[in-house]
Amino acid sequence: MAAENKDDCESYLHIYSQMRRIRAFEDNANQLYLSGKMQGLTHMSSGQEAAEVGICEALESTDYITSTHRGHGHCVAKGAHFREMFCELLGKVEGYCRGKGGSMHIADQDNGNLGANAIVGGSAGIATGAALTSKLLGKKDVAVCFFGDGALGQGLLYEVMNMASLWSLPAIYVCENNLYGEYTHVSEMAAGDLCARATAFGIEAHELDGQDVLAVKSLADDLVARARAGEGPFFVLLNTYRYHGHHVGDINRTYYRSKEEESDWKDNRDPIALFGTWLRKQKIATEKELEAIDEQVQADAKAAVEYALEASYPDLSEVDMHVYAANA
Amino acid sequence: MAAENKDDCESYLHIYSQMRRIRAFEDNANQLYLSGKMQGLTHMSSGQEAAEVGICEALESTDYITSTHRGHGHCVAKGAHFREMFCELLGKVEGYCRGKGGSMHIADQDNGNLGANAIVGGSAGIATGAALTSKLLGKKDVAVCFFGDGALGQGLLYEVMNMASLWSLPAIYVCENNLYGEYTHVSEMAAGDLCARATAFGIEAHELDGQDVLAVKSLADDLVARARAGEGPFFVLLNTYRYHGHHVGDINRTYYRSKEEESDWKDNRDPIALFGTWLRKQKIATEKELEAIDEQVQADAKAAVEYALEASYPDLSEVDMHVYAANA
Amino acid sequence: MREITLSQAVNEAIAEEMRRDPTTFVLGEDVAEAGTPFKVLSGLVEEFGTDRIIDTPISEPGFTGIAVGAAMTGTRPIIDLMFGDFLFLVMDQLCNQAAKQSYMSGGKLKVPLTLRTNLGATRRSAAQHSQSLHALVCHIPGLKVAMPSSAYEAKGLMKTAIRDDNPVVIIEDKLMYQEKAAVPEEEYLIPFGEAAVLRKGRDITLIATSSMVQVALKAAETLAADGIEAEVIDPRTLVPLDEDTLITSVRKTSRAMVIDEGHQNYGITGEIASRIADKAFYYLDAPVQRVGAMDVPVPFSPVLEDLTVPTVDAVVERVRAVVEGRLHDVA
Amino acid sequence: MREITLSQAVNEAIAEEMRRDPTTFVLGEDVAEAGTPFKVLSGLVEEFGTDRIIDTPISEPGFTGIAVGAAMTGTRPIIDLMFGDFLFLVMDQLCNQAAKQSYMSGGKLKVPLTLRTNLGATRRSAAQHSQSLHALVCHIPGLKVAMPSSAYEAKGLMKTAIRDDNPVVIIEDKLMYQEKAAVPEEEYLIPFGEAAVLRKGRDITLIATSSMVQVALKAAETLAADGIEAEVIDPRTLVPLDEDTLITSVRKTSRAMVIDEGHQNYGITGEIASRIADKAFYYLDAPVQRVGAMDVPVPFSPVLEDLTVPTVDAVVERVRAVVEGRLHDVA
Ligand SMILES: Cc1ncc(C[n+]2csc(CCOP(=O)(O)OP(=O)(O)O)c2C)c(N)n1
Ligand SMILES: Cc1ncc(C[n+]2csc(CCOP(=O)(O)OP(=O)(O)O)c2C)c(N)n1
Ligand SMILES: [Mg+2]
Ligand SMILES: [Mg+2]
Repeated sequence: MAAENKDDCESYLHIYSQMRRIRAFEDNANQLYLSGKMQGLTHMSSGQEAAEVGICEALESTDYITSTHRGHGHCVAKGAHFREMFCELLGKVEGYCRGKGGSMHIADQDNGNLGANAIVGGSAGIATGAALTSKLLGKKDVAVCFFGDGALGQGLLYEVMNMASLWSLPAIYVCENNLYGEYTHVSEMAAGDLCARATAFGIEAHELDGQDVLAVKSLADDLVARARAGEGPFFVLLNTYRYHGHHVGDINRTYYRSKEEESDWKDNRDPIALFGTWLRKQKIATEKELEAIDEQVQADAKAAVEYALEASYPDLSEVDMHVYAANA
Repeated sequence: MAAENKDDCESYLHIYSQMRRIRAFEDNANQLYLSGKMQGLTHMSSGQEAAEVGICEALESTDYITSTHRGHGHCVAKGAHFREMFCELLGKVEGYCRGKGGSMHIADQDNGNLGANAIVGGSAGIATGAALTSKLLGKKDVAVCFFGDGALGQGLLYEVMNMASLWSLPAIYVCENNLYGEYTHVSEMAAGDLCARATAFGIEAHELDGQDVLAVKSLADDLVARARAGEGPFFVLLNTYRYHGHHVGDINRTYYRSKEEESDWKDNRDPIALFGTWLRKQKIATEKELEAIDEQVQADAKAAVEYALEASYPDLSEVDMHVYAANA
Repeated sequence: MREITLSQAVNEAIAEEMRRDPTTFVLGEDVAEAGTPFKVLSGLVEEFGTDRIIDTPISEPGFTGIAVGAAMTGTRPIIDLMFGDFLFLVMDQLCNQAAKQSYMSGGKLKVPLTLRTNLGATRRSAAQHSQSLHALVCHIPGLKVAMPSSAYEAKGLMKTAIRDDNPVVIIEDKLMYQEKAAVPEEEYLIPFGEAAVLRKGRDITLIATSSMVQVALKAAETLAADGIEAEVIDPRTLVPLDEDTLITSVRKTSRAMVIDEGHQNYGITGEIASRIADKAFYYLDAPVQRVGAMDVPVPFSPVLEDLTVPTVDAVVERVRAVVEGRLHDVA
Repeated sequence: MREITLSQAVNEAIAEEMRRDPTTFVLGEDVAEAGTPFKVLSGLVEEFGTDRIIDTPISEPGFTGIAVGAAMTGTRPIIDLMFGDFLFLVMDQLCNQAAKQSYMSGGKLKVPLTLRTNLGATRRSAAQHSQSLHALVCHIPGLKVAMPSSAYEAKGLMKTAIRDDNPVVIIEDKLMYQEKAAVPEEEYLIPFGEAAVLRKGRDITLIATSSMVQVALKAAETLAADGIEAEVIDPRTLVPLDEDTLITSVRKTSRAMVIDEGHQNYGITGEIASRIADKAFYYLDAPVQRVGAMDVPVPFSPVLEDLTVPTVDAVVERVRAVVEGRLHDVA
């Protein structure tokens, strides 16, 4: 793919910057945890940036996504701000969910991110429902359901894909196959062909290198347009890898995956490095320009972390607020 | 297929008689309901005899089946007696479940029938578990899971088929596609290709005319043998039809299926009539011999009904018995 | 005033709300042409079409999840769950997803969905089609739970449920679908959290839910002939619960009995009885009585099934024992 | 006596029972090489192999259903449900299928399965990984429910659960996995339905479950310094419930408080409190106190989460109020 015009260039740099932002966010989240400043567990998506950004760059802010326990990347990719995100991770009132959701329930309601979900596969219904709303109300919004290879074990997914197919809903099911669900390899969790699990329901399925952000973006552009035109649903299988452990505490992991496998992905298939190289080769950006982006992103992240660390916790009276929505 | 020897002939006549027994059982159940002698609702499987008998004739009494809300046919086919069955339908203590289960939970524990089930798809796990027992304990038992086209909507089925496939369990998933789930056509309930829903999980699938008892039996013989040899699981889609309404009370049904469709199946694709014709053509039985079987079956059914009508209800003290199994 | 059946009342409520708000729709099995097996929704598809009265596959977890997502994005789904026993299938979507969205998002997301289903034994439908499982949903913060006891309540509560911005579980008594009651032609809503005092009395307060309200009222009639005046209260919504009305009554009558068709153990009767025993402690002349369904799966056999559900006779006998002070040996 | 952690106690119990009965096996996510995320099952796969310590896909409804069928046909499955919050996912298989088989079959089928899972907030795991949902399963006839409060109880109850011919839900406190207690080397079982009186006292009976037993014991210590002697009882199994021991104690102390980490509304505390208010009616000097978790989804924010669970201080303060008679204004 060649960089044709200025708009394209800007878009490429935005993609790069978004991937960088995810990586920076996760690095900081990891540090916050390791330094004891963040409580609870959190799941980092470093390594999966191309999947997340490639898909979300094809979406409008009015389009919907649902996310997973590994949800920071989706959140950044859909347009969220660092500050509200770190506040949420630290349980501060300025977080996207006033600190009540935390890492596993982070959402960005204004940008169509309906939230991370701590139930594997648990948001498949929600995304499909958002697609139903779009159809019922005659809107053009598309709903993307992100989930991992592990979620292929949940029957709910097949129930809702069936309905999405029967009703031609503008839903796109995006499976980020990072090869593991916790400490178990996908081959021990999923029999048969993964794409066939969607085609069985009459859903068009695509398998792709999830480390190639432009390939993902280009497929997503196409499918999103077709979904808007009523040709959905679709299924996309993106082959990718998570660099960190299952969660921040998963340090010793050689019993389920080898160090060689990890380095191979990091050294040879890193989505950011690959795309950076491409940008330089295409003369869209120099190494220096990319470094400038990196530095800006790091600085943004650092500032947001500092802000979040100083920010206030919710008032204790909030503990029993929001259990019920106040009726209009 | 030609009748080769005496054993074969006996086996054919047994098949015929078993199909007749199901038809007679259902006719009597229907009458019991219409005459107000039976309470509750019941679901008749008339029209689906070839599927039920064709599969169960391939099984030993130590093999397992699980059944559905439309479970009388499976029960008869697996070797149950009329008397205990009618007693169960009437809530009498001599019923297979001491009257506590009724039509929707009828079981025949000694013949490996783990029971009908009032949750659509609800027994998919149970059948798969029986197959797991077989594998774990090094037995040769096969477990057959009967379910309807409607049960294809339940995610549980996909979860357990996946595990059966991963673990090579001796399970056979038998979908009796009678075209409707209650009052809705299968095409409105199931997107895509039905067999693909099993092949997607790496399961070998077969689609068959479910009205052709010999075809069903012959496939079942093969698959049961292969499942015993560790080649399972398998999936079988049997195209069939239910003659009655969804349940005994479903009388006016032209809004969801036409009278013409009903007569077409009854007149041209009745599994008993088709098989009777074949038996006569092959000179395995004369019309008269078949009639004699019919009469015997009718008489057996009548006697069982009469017995059951007179039989005792459970003692009222049984109401809180069996909530818990007594520990050995 | 005209009388209509509970089934018609539900139908009317839904039709009115669907006319009022074009984002309201129905999702469930056999809801369209079939109008549900109980025929409660008959005719709606003619008026609203299959776009808004949507037949689903037999996928309770799936369509509940879809309703949650639809509700979060600007519609008001009404889920039709054919039997209350299927609540077990949708618990994750209902309790982990719907119930918690508002809270988990700090009030920024909401899930205005109504899940209607039913309860009730004695239809000879056996253990998986006869359960009264409202206690399960009452335990989960974020859900509201309404239990209509007549056509009048069914209509008013259903309309309130549909307009509520929270997930509401509304549970009808499937044995009452053909029971008639006076229902105004004019629009009315029944607010949540307001119990109805259906009969005034001085000797004991009978708190009854759903199917048990008629049992309590009939028992009260029989007792009146003996000179025992029972006050009968229907909480109408179990979440929120109108504790004040209950407590005020018991402080007056000094005795109370809670009657509910759910299993007695760890169910509704324990919650309400313990609140009364707490807040009316100094007023009680006798222990608060709990009358729930037997703690057994519902048996098919008619002779057994009838034993499992509280009856008018049982209530009458127990009230007499309480009022006459012949309850426990308190050795 | 040697001390081992609750985690080790569970591990030992399972290992011993698996040695004893070759039809016993474990089914769940990441149970084999990973030994579960909490490492409770570490090492079992080395001894028993992957045939008997079976890693499943992330399919809770499915593998629970499989366990039910396996149990019905001659094995004793132990289901490992990673978080108690996932109970919602398995309710149908657990409550419609497992719980009812014995009854629906007139005693001819049985389901000897053990489902082990956990409860407990304050791990900063937010609304879907912190719930204490035991009330739900306690309501369903056919299930037994055990709640160990220490390593000692965990081992003895687990062994009894595995040998039981019925579906048993055993719920561990995930915050206690590393807590040690004295556990005999010799084999022992703890019978179901026998409460443990952990501390004798005369002024009030504290009935506490699972995670709340330590809270109650610590509160009792503090109170003792003030001269208030609390009796502390752990029911150990909620189904069956040892009502006699509870009632006998309350008839002696005249006051009671029930402390449980499940949501208070329509939960455990209501059931136990109402049984006491009934059977000890003539002995009570004050209303039975209920102390459950707040009726809110569990918030992530640490400052909020800590407010939702009963604490030692809260229990101490409430006991003082009861004993000193400064409870309700009873106008
Ligand atoms: C229903 C459910 N079961 C189990 C878990 C525990 N769990 C959290 S993440 C995870 C693995 C998920 O794997 P996958 O879907 O591939 O996502 P990934 O972690 O690889 O991003 C599991 C088993 C859960 N949160 N929800
Ligand atoms: C989980 C569940 N949902 C809905 C029902 C109500 N119901 C009973 S039978 C049935 C249709 C089943 O269709 P199918 O599986 O094709 O079996 P068939 O009746 O055609 O034999 C439905 C929806 C049920 N019993 N269980
Ligand atoms: Mg994964
Ligand atoms: Mg069918």
